[in-house]
Amino acid sequence: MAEDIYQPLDQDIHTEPMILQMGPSHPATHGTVRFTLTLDGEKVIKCDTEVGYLHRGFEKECENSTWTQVFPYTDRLNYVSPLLNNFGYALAVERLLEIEVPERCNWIRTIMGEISRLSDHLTCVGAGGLELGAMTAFLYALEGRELVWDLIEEVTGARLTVSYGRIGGVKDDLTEDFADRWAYTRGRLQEIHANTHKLLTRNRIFLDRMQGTGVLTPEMGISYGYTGPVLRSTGVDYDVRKDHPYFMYGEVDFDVPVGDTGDNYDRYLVRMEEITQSIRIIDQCLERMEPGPVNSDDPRVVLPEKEKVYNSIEGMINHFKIIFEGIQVPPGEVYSYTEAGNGELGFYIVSNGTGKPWKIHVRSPSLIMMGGLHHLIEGGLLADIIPTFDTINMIGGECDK
Amino acid sequence: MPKVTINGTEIEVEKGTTLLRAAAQAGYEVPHFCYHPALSIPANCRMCLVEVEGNWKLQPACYSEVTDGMVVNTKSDRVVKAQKAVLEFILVNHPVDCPICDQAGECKLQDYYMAYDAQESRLRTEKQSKVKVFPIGPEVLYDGERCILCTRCVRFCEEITGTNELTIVQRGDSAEIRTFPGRELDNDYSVCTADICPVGALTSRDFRFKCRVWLLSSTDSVCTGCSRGCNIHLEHFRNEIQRYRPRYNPQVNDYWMCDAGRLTYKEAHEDRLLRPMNNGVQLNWHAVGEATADKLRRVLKDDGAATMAFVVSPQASCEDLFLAREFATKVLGTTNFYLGGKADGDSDDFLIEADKNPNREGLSQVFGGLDDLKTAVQLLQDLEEGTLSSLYMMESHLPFDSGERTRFIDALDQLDLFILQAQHRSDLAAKAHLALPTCSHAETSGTFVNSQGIHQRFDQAFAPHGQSLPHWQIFTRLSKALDAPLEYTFVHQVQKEMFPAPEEEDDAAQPAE
Amino acid sequence: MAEILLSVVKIAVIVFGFVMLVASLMTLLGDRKQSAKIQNRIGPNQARFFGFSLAGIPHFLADGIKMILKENVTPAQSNKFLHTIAPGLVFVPALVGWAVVPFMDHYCTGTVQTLPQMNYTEVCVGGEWKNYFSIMHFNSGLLFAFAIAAVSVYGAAIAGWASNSKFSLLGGLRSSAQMISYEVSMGLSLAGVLMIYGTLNLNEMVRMQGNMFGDWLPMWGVVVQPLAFFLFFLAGLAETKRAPFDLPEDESVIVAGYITEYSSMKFAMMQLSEYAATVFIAALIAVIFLGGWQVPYVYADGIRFLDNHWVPFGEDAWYWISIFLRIGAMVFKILFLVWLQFMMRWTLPRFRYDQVMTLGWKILLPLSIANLFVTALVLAIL
Amino acid sequence: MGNVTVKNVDRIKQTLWEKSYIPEILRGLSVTTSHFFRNLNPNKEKRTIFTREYPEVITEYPERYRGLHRLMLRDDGQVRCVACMCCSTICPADCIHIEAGEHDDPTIEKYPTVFVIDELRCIVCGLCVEACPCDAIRMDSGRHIPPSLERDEAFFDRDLLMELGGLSEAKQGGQR
Repeated sequence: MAEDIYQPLDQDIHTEPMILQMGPSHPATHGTVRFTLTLDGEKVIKCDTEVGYLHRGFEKECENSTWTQVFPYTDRLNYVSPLLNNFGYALAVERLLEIEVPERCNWIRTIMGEISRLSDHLTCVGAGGLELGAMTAFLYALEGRELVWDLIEEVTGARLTVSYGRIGGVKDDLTEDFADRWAYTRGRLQEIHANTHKLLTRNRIFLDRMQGTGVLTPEMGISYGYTGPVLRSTGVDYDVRKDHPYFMYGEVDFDVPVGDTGDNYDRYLVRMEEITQSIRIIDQCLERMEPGPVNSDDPRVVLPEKEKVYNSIEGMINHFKIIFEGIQVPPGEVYSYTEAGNGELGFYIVSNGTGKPWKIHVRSPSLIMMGGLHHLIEGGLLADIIPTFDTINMIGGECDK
Repeated sequence: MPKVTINGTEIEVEKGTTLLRAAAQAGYEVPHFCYHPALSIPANCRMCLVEVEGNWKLQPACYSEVTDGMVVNTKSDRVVKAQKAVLEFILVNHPVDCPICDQAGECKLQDYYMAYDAQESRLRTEKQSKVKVFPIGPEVLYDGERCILCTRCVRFCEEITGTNELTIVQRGDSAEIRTFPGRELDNDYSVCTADICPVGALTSRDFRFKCRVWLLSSTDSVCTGCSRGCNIHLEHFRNEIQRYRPRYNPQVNDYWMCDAGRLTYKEAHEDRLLRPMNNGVQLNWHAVGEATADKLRRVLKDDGAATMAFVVSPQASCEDLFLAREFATKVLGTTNFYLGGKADGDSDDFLIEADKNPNREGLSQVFGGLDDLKTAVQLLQDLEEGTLSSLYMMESHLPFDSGERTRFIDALDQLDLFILQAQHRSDLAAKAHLALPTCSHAETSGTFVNSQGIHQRFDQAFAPHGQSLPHWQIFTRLSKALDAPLEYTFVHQVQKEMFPAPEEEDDAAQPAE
Repeated sequence: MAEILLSVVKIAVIVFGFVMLVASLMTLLGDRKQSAKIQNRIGPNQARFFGFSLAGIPHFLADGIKMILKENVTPAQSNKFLHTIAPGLVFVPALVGWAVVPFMDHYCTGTVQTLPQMNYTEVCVGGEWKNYFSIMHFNSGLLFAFAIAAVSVYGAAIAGWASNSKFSLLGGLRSSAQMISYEVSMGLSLAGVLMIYGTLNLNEMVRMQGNMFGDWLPMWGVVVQPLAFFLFFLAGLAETKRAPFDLPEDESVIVAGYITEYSSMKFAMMQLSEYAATVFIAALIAVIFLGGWQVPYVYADGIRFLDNHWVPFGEDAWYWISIFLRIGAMVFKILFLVWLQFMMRWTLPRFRYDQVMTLGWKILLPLSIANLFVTALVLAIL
Repeated sequence: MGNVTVKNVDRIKQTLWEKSYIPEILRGLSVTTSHFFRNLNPNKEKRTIFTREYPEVITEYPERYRGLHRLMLRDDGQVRCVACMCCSTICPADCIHIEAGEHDDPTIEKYPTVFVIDELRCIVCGLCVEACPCDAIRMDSGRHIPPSLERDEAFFDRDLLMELGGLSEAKQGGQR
């Protein structure tokens, strides 16, 4: 490829492509990925993407921990929306255990999941501004994310490393004043959303940078296994929440935004619209959810209430068995998938019937998207890498497992 | 042979088999507390009740023998209901003690509750208060509240040791296990009662609060306390042995082992020699090879091999001894072997042997009988007469009384060279010109031959402590330094050499329980 | 001798008392404090003088000390000589340009008279004009400013090349391409202004802007040449590499452009000269388009609006008051333009390299040529 | 039942006026300048500063906040922990080290002679609190793990953790 381009050039002056190592220690690749670029001036003629700079050994770690101990590890998969990973993993194990969780738990999971999606999309959209130099839009979006994280902290006890999901339920019920807090946060989020629109959406500089760059075709998206907002921006209306409803997504109204050109701008718009839809889903959930238990009543998987543990030998034995043996998951395998911030988050789990997973494989959207990223970058300009890389929204923790 | 149908599976079993054993053969577990394969059957816990067609009452599976054409159901609704009722009943007075109970993790009550009950108690009564932390014997503690009165311990003392210390006092929910007045649970096998106790009522004083059992890793090994070589589970955590637990082997020790044997694990950790020492200076193994080779060459050149004594120990494994022989004869060129090892001790007619060395039989096999080996007394005599110029010793045990040992240590001063391979720091190690650390049987693998002539392999549980090495590796290292290498890298190469046609080794059978 | 002394004093006051002060304060107030306010943050406030945070101003002293104390890293296999002189090549032009910027009209040793009948021209009666308020006064002042500004491209290009880093090289290339491209439209956009004012002398230009259309509308550059004002403003932003034209240091793509490999005081000099250039462009815009030191209706001999004329505080006092008003107006205009540039920096995303080139050559250049033609046409007709 | 629709995002068409950059630049500037001047308001209440000035202004953590561990006490001030090792077993980071000892009081029996948490290793997942069957360890101290210069300073031992702790009101069947 490079040779073809340089044939005519070589005839007058000697030129050769420049190899540029972008990353891992580069401000835009934040230490987690490396692009080896072949440049013709500013034009990228070849891009070699290399992941593997945030290796945590997630899948191996899981084999040495009990089913419950996996939750902290899943927090660190997509660390911008850890709750979605928590719930995705919990759902997978529940499918293997063949247990149902109470309705309120599903409502909570839907709400908290969408709140996480908000934080994911706000980060991505805001960072889109940052990568183009519009720092202010980024900080407004981060302000929104902080508000969202305040809510998450209120409910889960941590902002980032939440460990909130549990097999057969969630760690705790929502706080009592959650609806009020959400009403406040919702107002602020909408303000921020509107400001972001004002700052970016119709601005010609932004449009010029985003439109027609990093174009993904639906065929390529599907063949590379792209999912989530990135695939939807090409016009493919695949959303796990719509096509294979789980939790309470079958019960609420929402729109699935799709684009048509699959460029950076469409991805930006899809994410902006999904922010609106997430707010809509949370509103509906809060309206419709009813009080009730948040954990399954199956003693095999759920720790008994503390009161019972302290005061009855039955509760104590139950507690102890779950703690030191782990939840006993029957032998078998399951592939369970949910819609995470960046696309389909799948957990393929094999159990050999003990308290520890035999194998947990994660189909993390980010890693799969990195597979086709060079097609989006090659042929573009050096400066287009950054917005493309941003709207793909690679999260390092997910990228290497 | 009667045929019996258990849960729809038809199986043919020997006459006289109990339902519980038959079910186990068919692959069905029947929960039980009081039944123990080595003890008599009282059928008092009622946990093993199963439904036998034609009987309106549920039958205790541990006690009922099969008859031809019997149809048994171990999982019917009635059985499940009975199991739940029994567990609920047992748990009524059980204290909420799991956090402080050493049994938690290997507790039958915990296992069965989760497997067969897993529901809340319907009974709301005050729990019965009983004696706690009662020193029922020097090695065993008793907790009355946790006891479910299965009487395994009582039967053990009646049937296995025949010492009859224990009995049940009081009635109903006040019943407790007690010793007879003026006695305590003080026999040589008392800790076995803690092993067989299905709950945490009897616990070992030595293991008390040391480590939670679910954290332990277990390795199959052999007790080194005496030449009986009881099979054990060597249980360890973070590179330390935490306890020995008997491993079922009907040919050697059945389900049991003695209290003294259980405590021998301490030897593997106490006062270990961890680095090679050259006249009190620490060395690394690289330097050891050179220093030892230099010294040995000089002594062999000055005095010749004939004045070198080589002490072999029945404490070492067959592989170690084999390489010791090879090293002494082929590398050093001496056949001046003396026999070390611990002095004899107490014995009984059950498991405890007088010979406190685990591998005397193996040593005899390696050296083709013990006749060619000179005794330790002879060694002392030769030393004092000055006919020996150098001494190479495996392990620091010698069957001496204290007077002889003092004389021996004094006599060591006149030696040109004294090399000691030992696990422990001792007065001997302090005297040695070269003290080389060796590892315990938990840190290497090998073979012991017990007094019955049974070859028993033990496995490595964890990495050697400090810089210690197995004897045989020290010999191969030194042989290389002396330019007459013994080419062994792995222990299985030694075993292959030793047992050319691999004998059918007595791989310990798994315990039935 | 006295003249030399006077020049030294003027240089000291303007360069150190104004340019360096504003430029370095901008690193703090403009870049950090202003952005903080825009972005709902607080900004630097921890360095303090006797417990007072003083809007964060002590931070720039702290920064200076930090910069001096930091290790000066020169990349291996870089061209040490060029790497070292590059900051100087950037720094010096940014300051030299100030030689021609007038902060006030010349001082009149006699009395100043404004002639409303002659388009409000001021004349010095019974004395002569003395140049006390700009360092230099010569007739091709604007050309000098342009010439000097064009030199700073060498600094950037050399810094980019000498750093032995590909990111720096890209930054240097972008920077030189951009500066050269925009200089064309910058110059052409001014041609119309020059035609109207008919002088290259900046002080004269400012004086001309005191003229009035119909007694009430000051003849500021922005009034007579509105398009040129926008073109020059944009080109000026591009010339000084401010957002949205800050691609030479596009931090998300090429790290920090040609200053990637600079550290310690060399880095500080690079940064400082960029800010000084920003202030310089602001001064040029103020002088050419926003009436420089002119305050509407305020003249050296009193306030004139339509036909009214009054002199507060007496004639002598008013002359001095008007001097301070005019210097204040000049400073205010510069600061306002600087503020506006920063506002844009924190609002807009940045262009892409090819878009900058397109904008420069395909939009700004034709527009400035069209502006030139239209101006010429109008002037010819008038 | 939910009503899920697929909708196309509006990809705007710019007008010629918008293509001249000016209106959108002005719109953007209006957003930023309004923030700028709002935050210059002398009345600090009316500013919309979002930053928390951390060391001077300490934000209250929410009730469920997981922070520094603490060890709860019995009514008589003794440590509630009985060294059951549940927390160290469940800990994914393996940061809790406990050594058990015999307590003088036979109704308590067991207590931790050594209880050290390596707060640097701790990943603050809160599983230890859930695993505790005695209400002995909690993470609701409302403080985060303090910074330390030396590794050793981050090893919180039993007495330090007990100082942070308080009386626990939980009743336990295990102790009558």
